[in-house]
Amino acid sequence: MAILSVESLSKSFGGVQALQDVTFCVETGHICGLIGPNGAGKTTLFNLITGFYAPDSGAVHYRGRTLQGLPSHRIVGLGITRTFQNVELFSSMSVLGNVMVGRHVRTRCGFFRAILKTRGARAEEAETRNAALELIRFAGLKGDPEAPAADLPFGWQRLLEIARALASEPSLLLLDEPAAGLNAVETAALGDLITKIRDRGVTVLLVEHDMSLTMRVSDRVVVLDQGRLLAQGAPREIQSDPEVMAAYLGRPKEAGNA
Amino acid sequence: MEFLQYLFSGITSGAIYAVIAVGFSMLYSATDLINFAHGEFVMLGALCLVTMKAIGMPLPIAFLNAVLIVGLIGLIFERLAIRPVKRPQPIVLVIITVGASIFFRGMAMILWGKDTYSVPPFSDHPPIIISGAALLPQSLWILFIVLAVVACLYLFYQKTLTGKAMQACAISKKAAWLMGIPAKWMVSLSFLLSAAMGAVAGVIIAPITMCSYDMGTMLGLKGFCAAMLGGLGSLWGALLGGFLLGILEAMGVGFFSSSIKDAIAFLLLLFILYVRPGGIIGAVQAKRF
Amino acid sequence: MKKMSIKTVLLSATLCFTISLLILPRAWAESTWKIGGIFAVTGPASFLGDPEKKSMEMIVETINKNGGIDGRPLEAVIYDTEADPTKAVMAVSKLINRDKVMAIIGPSTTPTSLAVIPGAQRAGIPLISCAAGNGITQPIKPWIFKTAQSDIHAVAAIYNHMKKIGHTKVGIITVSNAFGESGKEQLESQAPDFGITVVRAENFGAKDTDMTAQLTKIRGEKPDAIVCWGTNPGPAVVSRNARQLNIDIPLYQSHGVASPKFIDLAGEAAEGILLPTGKILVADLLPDDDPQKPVLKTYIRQFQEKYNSPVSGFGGYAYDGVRILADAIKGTGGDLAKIREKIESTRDHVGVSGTFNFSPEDHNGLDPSAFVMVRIENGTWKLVE
Amino acid sequence: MSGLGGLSVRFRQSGFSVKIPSFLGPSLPYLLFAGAIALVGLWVENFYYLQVLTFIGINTLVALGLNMLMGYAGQISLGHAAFFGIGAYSTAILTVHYGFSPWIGLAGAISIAGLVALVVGLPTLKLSGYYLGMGTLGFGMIVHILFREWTSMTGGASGFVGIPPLSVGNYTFYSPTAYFSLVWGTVLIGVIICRRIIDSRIGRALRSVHDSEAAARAMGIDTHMLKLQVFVLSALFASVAGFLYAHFVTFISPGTFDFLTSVRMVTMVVIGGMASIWGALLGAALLTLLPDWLHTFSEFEMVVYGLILMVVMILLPQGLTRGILDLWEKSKGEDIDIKGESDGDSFR
Repeated sequence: MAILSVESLSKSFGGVQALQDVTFCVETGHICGLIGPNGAGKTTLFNLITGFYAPDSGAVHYRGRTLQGLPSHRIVGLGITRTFQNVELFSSMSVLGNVMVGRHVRTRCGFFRAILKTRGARAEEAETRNAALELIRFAGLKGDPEAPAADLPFGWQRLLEIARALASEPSLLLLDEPAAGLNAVETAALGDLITKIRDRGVTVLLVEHDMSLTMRVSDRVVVLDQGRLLAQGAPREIQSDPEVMAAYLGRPKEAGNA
Repeated sequence: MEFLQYLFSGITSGAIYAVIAVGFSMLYSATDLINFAHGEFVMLGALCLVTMKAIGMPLPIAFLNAVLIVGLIGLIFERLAIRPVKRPQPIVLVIITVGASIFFRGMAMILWGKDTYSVPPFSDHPPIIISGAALLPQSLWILFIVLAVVACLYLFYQKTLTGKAMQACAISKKAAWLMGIPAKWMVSLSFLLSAAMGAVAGVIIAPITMCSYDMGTMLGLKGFCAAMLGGLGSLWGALLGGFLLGILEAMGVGFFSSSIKDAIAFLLLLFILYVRPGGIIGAVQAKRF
Repeated sequence: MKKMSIKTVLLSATLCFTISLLILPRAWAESTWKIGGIFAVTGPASFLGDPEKKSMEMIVETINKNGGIDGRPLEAVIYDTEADPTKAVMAVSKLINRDKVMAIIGPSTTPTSLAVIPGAQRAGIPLISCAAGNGITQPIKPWIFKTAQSDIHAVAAIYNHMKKIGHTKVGIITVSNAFGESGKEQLESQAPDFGITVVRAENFGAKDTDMTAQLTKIRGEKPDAIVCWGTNPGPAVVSRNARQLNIDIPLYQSHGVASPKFIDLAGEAAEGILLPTGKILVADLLPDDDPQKPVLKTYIRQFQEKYNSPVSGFGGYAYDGVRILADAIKGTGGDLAKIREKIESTRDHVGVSGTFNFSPEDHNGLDPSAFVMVRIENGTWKLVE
Repeated sequence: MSGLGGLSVRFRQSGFSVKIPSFLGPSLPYLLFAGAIALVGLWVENFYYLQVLTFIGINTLVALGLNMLMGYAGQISLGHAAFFGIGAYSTAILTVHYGFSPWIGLAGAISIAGLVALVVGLPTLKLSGYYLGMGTLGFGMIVHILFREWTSMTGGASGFVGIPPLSVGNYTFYSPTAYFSLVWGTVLIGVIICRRIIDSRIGRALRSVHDSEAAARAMGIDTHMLKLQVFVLSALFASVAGFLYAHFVTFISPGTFDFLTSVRMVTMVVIGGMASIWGALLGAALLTLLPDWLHTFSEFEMVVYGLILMVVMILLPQGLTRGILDLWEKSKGEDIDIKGESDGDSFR
């Protein structure tokens, strides 16, 4: 059953038509790659799903519920979290602190419980701490969790951001170009992590330029070009689809002229 | 007849708010900053005029000197207090400019002492009486001078290269910097101009408001409310906002009670902030987030 | 988040100790009569505090020059309250508990005086305020006195003068601070006693720059006269606005502007303005048999010699306060209760602000005679019969 | 690392750690702080110093609340003297006009201030940067005018006289030592409240909003509601401080709650250090003692005041506490990470 279905979604900023009548759906438990040349509307689609922008027309359904008009913090509550193209960590906090913030939607301790330091609050705090530590190990982050997040090398900061997103126990995780700026070793590790995440039952929507990574991990791939849906299917089909090649590499000149 | 008198008194105080509001909007349109110490530049302009006239300088030279001195002070203030800030978030700049306003007030108290000075009006023919209501000639002086100055600023922004460069800086300093515009100098220049504008305001309102070291605070706040009312960043908006505020206050006193006079300005400010931060003219897309 | 660096622990401990060590008690000498002074030397009421501080220092100097009191010199410890009640309370407590003064002169404004009264009462220290507010000495508080002419007498002087000329309808415009409120209260409560009705009451902000709207409203009620109650620069603006609106009915001002600065600010709009004032402004016009004349002459001469700046009536409040206190200290050896007794029983003390007759029911000791009505004519004050 | 069993305290840089039994661990600073209060309370009998320390305590309370709002949630308020005033006038009106006991006055002060903060906060906290500064300033001005003009209730500009002193049963907090301990006891409770909030889920959410509002929203934090809650919390702190001030001085006037007081409150937080509780204490102490140190040349107080605000904000944006700690670490040869980027890209 499709966990996320996007129906004829359109969005324009002033004169620019960022998305035009895009329809596709993501199966539960799948890794769905979303590719397309720069300016294809991938990040706009991202922001529409997470409620940062409101669409001009069309709708996004998540588990049958429409996400229309929901503030972004309620959408996260429903189980959709995202990471950012350029890493947005909480610089004043430690690695552990960042991941514990991820647990925010899953915990309930408010001002009063915090002030009174009730048994429930203390238990919840300890449980949050342990869950965060477990996620840090799951993401493969070594070293001192108390170290400031800003001191981590860039590759690890990406992993930390994913660990933080996982902390809210999402059922749909949106990754916005997680491999950008990573070297080959880090990209491979990232690929393994993404498959491990899928094996935990989390559906992943992956926006990525690194073709080898996307084709390796994705179950299905959706291609966008100039705001329109170009093609969708299994990685192998997409790789050989002439339309996709044209969108990326441009039409081959008629044979004969050099 | 009373309505006309309220209108005239509204125009008098409106002219004062307008000429201060222009200083706020001018700086905002050129640097995207709001200078909470602008009221003190107005005060410094007025007190410099008092000193100049005490030395016996004729009015025009005194006017020019006051504007130059305060403009210089504005430049030095930007150079020492605004530029060195590493990460200029709004919260940091608000505190710095508020600190500056207290600092300038303290210095003025030491230099000019604590009592009030009066300055003779520019021309001393009697008030103009129109069907029983009296209008001060000085407020007409203010009107003409402020219109002239705004016209010059307008031309400066639209027609001269430096003017355009300054506006480019406000929109995006990085882009301007890439285009070879000395962005840092543009900010200093706009502070100099804004301080000079404040001095002009101080000099022309001094005959009406009389000047003392602590006149700047309330006038500065009212000037800011006027600038917001008209639309922060637009010079014509500042004029409109200033006169509107002055007239509304006078009507408020006239038809309700004089105790709510000050409250009107701030209630309007809150209304504008909540409902329409762009102000009446909405010239500049106000940043709310 | 469990971690807590040892630094914050040490910081918190040292922090509390340094604060308390910072303000260690300083040793103090026993050989002088130590009296305290708190005035609003800076801030919005500096036109009151500044002359008061100067006058106190001057009179203490003169007393010490001719032998001090019972052979011991007088020592004045003066603090600035900036007309801020919190600072005034702290200053009084510093005077009482650290400097161990035996009496206090000041503060200059009504709100600061009301703020410090409980502290002085509890400590049993005589306090002579220089503010005019009626709440200071009404209801009577044993240790609290006042040397400033009360608003009651000033309003009485104005209304007496109006009654003589036959004005019955008056419009009032008062500044929105403590001085203005106390004046408005008196203007409204005393009007019936003189057969006068207040037809319109308006107010203005201390820093306002244009009062034409208020004056127009008052003119609409067609009063016989207008009373403006405030302190500079507001009343000067009101006088100019009245001239601009060519309001020809007489304009009265309060004793709050009884200083040459008002004439300088109002310019030619001051012509013809009437106001009650202490005799200090018209000292040389006084008939020679007026008991206050010699006291005023010496005060004015000494002040101008020492500070070469024009004299203001407000300085007189502190001057009188110190002289009354000095007379009271004589022969009591510093027993505060005796000093309080002697202040309360001071009779016919001729001072700058008037002739003081204290009594257990009157801790201000002045009567309407402390005020004389003057009119401003071509730039100077002229006595009005 | 450090489970609940034992608590190891570790220097951030030099790895030195000492084992402290856990039940004592988290409350060690409080015990030390409470001990310091008790010691100072007993040792200092001179009323003046007790009074100064009491005023420092009252200012610290306000600084603690404002520190949560400005330091942790990154929202500026130039009108907090209004809540300080609301607290003072509510208890004054309730106790004098309606004859309630001061403790009903306290409840009144807290609920009225909380309500006003909620009503004002909802629209204001949607603003940011300059507009938030101006919005709070406008609000503070209006409340100040209300105190001055509503003569029948607030006694107008000449102030409100005769506020009864605080009393529990038949024991009245008359003596300065009693009031000193009452105020500093409240400050201790305030510090514990702040500490607990900061170390809790709410504290993390607050700091995340300060670091990057976009990321915080992506983590499901309702940033607007959170800012509003902290705004109300800081208003409550200020109103309790106003309550204590009113019953200590037994006289209040509008002048004490004007724009300059709001600026002084902001200065306390700024000097102490934007996100540190002990910094708020340091800032409050310095600002309260400043007039005392400067009294000989009181003319210069305003100049020094303005300079402090500017210099601290330019050179030590994180405030004196962090500044001193960094200098202390630098003197020990530690390498501290200087956060400011190079001059080149300091443009917004």
